[in-house]
Amino acid sequence: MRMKHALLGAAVMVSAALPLAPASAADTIYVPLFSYRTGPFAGSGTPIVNGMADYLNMLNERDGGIGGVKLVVEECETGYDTKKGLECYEQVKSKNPVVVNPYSTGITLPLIPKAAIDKVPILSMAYGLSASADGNTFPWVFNPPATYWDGASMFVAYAGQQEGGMEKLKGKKLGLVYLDAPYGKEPIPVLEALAKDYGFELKLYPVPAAEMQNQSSQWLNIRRDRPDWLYLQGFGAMNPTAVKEAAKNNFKMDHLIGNWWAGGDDDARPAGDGAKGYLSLNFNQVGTDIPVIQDIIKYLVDKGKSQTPKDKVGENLYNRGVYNSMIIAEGIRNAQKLSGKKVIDGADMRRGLETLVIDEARLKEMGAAGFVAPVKVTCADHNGHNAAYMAKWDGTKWTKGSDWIQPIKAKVEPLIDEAAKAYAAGNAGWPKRTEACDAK
Amino acid sequence: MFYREAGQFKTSYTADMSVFPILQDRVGLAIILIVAVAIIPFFGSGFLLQAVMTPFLVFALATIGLNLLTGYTGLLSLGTGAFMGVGAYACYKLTTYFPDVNLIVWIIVSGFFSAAVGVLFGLPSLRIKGFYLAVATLAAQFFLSWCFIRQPWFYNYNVSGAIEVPTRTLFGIPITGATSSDATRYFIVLGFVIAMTWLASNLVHGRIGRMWMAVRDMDLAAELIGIRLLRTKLLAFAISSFYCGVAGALMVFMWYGSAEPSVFDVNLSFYILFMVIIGGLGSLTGSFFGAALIYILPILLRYVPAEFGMPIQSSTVEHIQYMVIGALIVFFLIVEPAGLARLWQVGKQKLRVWPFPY
Amino acid sequence: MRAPDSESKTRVGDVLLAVEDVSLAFGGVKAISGVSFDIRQGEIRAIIGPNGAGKTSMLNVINGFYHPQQGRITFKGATRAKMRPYEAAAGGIARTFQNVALFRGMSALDNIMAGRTLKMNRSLIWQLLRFGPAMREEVEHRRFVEEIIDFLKIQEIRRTPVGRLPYGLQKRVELGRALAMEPELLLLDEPMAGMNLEEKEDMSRFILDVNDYYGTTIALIEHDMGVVMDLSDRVVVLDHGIKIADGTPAEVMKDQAVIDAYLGVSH
Amino acid sequence: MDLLYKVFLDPFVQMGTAPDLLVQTLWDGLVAGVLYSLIALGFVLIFKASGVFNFAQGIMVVFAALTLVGLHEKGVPAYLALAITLAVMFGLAVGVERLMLRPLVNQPDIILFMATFGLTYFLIGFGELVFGGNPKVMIASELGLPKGAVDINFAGGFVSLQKIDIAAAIIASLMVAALAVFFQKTRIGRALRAVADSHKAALSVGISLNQIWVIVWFAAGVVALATGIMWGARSEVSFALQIIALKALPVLILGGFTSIPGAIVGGLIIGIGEKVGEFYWGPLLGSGIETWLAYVIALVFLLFRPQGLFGEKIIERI
Repeated sequence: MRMKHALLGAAVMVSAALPLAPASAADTIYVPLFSYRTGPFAGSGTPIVNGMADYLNMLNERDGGIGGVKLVVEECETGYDTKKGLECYEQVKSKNPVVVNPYSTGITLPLIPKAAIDKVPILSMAYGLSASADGNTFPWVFNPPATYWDGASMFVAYAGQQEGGMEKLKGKKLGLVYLDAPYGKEPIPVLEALAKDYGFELKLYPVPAAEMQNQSSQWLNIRRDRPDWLYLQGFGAMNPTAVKEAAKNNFKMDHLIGNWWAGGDDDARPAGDGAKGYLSLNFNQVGTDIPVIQDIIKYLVDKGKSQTPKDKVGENLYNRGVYNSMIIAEGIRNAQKLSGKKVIDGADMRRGLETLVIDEARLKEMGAAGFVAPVKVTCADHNGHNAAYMAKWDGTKWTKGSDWIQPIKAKVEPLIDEAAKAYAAGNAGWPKRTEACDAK
Repeated sequence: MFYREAGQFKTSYTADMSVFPILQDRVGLAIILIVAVAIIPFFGSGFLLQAVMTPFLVFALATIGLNLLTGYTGLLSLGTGAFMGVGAYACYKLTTYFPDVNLIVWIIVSGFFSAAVGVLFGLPSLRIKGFYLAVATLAAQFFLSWCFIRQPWFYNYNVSGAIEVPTRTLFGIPITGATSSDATRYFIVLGFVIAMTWLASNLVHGRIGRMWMAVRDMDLAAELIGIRLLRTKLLAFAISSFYCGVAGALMVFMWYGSAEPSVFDVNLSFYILFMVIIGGLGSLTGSFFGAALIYILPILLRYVPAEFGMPIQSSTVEHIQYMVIGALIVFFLIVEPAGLARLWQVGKQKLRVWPFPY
Repeated sequence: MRAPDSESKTRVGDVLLAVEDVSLAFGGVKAISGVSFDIRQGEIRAIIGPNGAGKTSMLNVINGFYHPQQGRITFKGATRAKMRPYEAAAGGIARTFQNVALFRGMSALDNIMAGRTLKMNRSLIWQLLRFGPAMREEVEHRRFVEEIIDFLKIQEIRRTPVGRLPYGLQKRVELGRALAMEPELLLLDEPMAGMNLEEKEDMSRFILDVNDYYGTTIALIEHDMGVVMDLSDRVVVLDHGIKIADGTPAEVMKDQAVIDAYLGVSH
Repeated sequence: MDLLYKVFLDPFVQMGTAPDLLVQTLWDGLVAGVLYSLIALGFVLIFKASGVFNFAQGIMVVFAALTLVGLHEKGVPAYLALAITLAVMFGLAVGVERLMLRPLVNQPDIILFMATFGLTYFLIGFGELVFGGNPKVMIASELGLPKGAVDINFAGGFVSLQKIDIAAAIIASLMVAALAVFFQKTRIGRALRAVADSHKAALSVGISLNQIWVIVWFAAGVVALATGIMWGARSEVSFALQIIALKALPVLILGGFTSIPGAIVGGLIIGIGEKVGEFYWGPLLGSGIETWLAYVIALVFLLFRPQGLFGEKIIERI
């Protein structure tokens, strides 16, 4: 009997003491990174988190942190599993994080309502809930530089441009190949609205998650329908399979356009030469020929302080991670300026992100001129609806395949407003924005 | 030495038939309940409540549900995840259609929806047995998952394709959504788990429990003592699915706060089945052990390297954790194939005669 | 439980169960062909025959586990082409099996309690609460079962899972489970198979007592001719699925066909 | 009326008007079916000889392919990597027998089933730890597998046959033939069949069960490697591949857990059935039905034949 009590007592004590590492010391800024280096999507997760960690650690090495405050960078492994993501959130929450990067739409959704209560901003960079771009409804959620809806509209804009004018889209068939999950279904409303406006026919090809690597049915349908353009909203193992199937079915590769999560090196590489010409939306440059990436190599990789193998530095998703961390870092910098504090908290970070402006000049200072398009976030617009370009697979690596393409903002923004309203209505009792806006 | 039953005599059949006939067990149970009700919610951290205890209780409830079907009635099911999903989606639909009715009512009602679906997919169990039945229940799993993904009616045509939990209150206190406190949600889950465990324990100790076990142990003989197989099996499916449905609703409303359909995929079914087998087939106590081992142990394992200051990457910890859990599963099965519940009983038996084993 | 009959051996009464012209085949193999016999109220009726004679199949037909292709079964005045297991059980036919068919994961007590299933009728709601009427019902039946446990002298193994019991005791528990059903007709399939002399004597005693004390009609399959001679009132002999003799033990023993069958004379 | 037309006529009209697509669908179904069969074959081998429902077959596919590719990445020549992978799979079989099966002998089926879950977890962790979790490109051409496609002009369209798929079909047939010969002609094969029929009988004629378990698990490992190579070449080698292994379950239902021909025929029925169903009838229901179609086919089938296509009929005795 005693044993039972002892066991129970021990269990209670151990679990109560669980969030073990004490809240970070008062003179550092704690930045947790949710990672997924394991599980079926590790192929995308590993380079992203490598890039994120490397940039922040490089700031520590090169500049001694931000504004003289060291960053404490800590990974929490989610394996892209919502369950573990929530556990990670509870774990980091007590350590006063300035921002959370869930890196999974499934983890982002449950965190959105918590953000305002816990005063922890969520940065879901170009993923998560498209509607959360509406800063009036979601003051604590940020998803720059573009939403999935922007991405889909860029696809349509690009197709129109290639066809020789948006009016030429009339009567054309545009297809969407997507992972049959909330993430994959995101672009549908925008594409439907655009189809109505421009008179093209929208064809949908859902790929069930269990059939990610077994897509012959979908591609048979594509062969039957003969769409003129295809947009690929896939993830993980689904992407290389889709690219291979496209090549196999003699689909014109330069008419297949992946969204920005379908543009990993591992997505195109397995199809080899067959994937030549495959396009993918992108908002960051690829390669190491960028001063900031060179700094990472100099301060971290060459000194053996990074987990990233040198040949993986500069890959698309790695640079995406770097870009993600640049937004975090600039948000912190801005927050320090606004609050006048060195060590900021989540509430300050929200203010910092809300008035974030990274213009050409600042990019140049950061050693990232031309690396990404300028970013501007406002209180009302937490996204910016920024431009992206087409990256083109040349058989071995990604190259620049187009100029910057602007999203069709006029169509996307009303939809965002509508969706944000619907979200607030569907979640009865959704709080009205009370947070003040720092913008003049 | 302290775990002795000497001197405790039963003077009535009622006393002899109680679920915990031994005094020390009753005291132990009382202490556990006091800790769960009066200590954990007031002294536990948010992490303990929200990331450890609430999920543990939700899983324990689902494990009890599956144990009623698989452990007590001997029907192997791999559709648990989908039945939990039915509960969650039913509760979501009901509370969005009729927001004025209290959520607690809808959580219970959603159990009935799940039970109905369970009965429907339990129908083949009359003809199909063993692993064949397990695979047949996979049909339910995949079909229902498909419904949650492809039929927008289930998620109210939400653009996000997921279900989001609206804020609901009980006596003016928010019990769901971000404004509710961790402790409130924990209390609600705890209340459900205590009540439903008590009911399940009553059931398995009475006529219906004996009918289920009779069907499990030898269905032909059960038939010949007048047990109607189909009815009994369907009852097991219904009650099991009811438990799973309630667990699913609690999972989304009290824990996740929002759920994509993939939450209820086949992995969840396997996950719950692990808990049942490791805990012990046909044991309610075992269901709690199983849920604790499979859910809480990995969390503890995560912190072991950090505690000892080992600079290991989070991903490496994850990999090693997988290996350790895999090895532990095999180890426990070798040590005691009847599950942790049996291990616990054997331990108690030893304690009973300690320190004089002869 | 019915009041025990006061006098014995004058109790053989009307026909309780009759099978007429029953035939049963599996695929092409005939197990029983055109067998007819009856069982009278209160008697002990033995079914004997060499291995493969169709004895167990006959019991399976009577309690509805096998459905014959041909023939009629009359039980308590109602005639039908086949029994269903539930009807048989509800009508008061209980059964033990050649290879003990106990619920191995349950205790002896629970096994016998399971035999009371049909007599218990508190609804699911009460069962869930296990309180008030449900508890009273449970106690009432427990009392009945304890009587059976006393009768069979298995008090000390009440709580043991039956899978761990020795064979002889398992047979006794199985008999207990059948008795718990308060059967009008008790079918015993080789109740003494594999027992030593002492156990056989005990079991014979129980069978006679059941018949005597509760007035239960018994049909039993047995190989030990001594036992059959001692216990049964009438004997039916099957061979290769055909009835070759029917009568009192003494008559049957003298029957040439029976002797041939047992000595293996080819027909 | 419209619905009736869409369900009963339209698909056939489509088949008639675009025969090239029909042939392509059938071919794709056939190829998927062959691969399902291979996975199912791994299950059957183990179930037949040891009564273990090996849930780990899916992860064995991934693990084998990952080992092969991972070794190659580390600079081992392709064929040597293949040989080492085979050795690793043999080591795995020995390990499983020693550490898992032997201590668990005579336990109920469900316990052994659970133990293979443990094995699954272990292999996931071990595979990721050693080779990393990122997806890898299958070294198909290094192994001498063909690439490219044969396009056949047909009925106004074309049918595209991937050479790798043709190779998969040939290799699968060869493996089945080899297994058949192994079971029928060799001493060990006959022993295996004896074990499948009765463990006691096998023991009484002096066959070592332990030895046989090692052999079947190794055979299943080889089958897993072949599956992994083929499927990896179709997409990539990643842990997502193990999900596909679940597709083998309806195949097993259809074919019976103990029948090798059943696994083959069942795989082909499921493969072709789901592709044709998805392609012609899927759009009616909102697509994606192939996730459950296979199970429903199997379930309906089971209601009429509870022991599967080739399983032995169970006569219940008491």
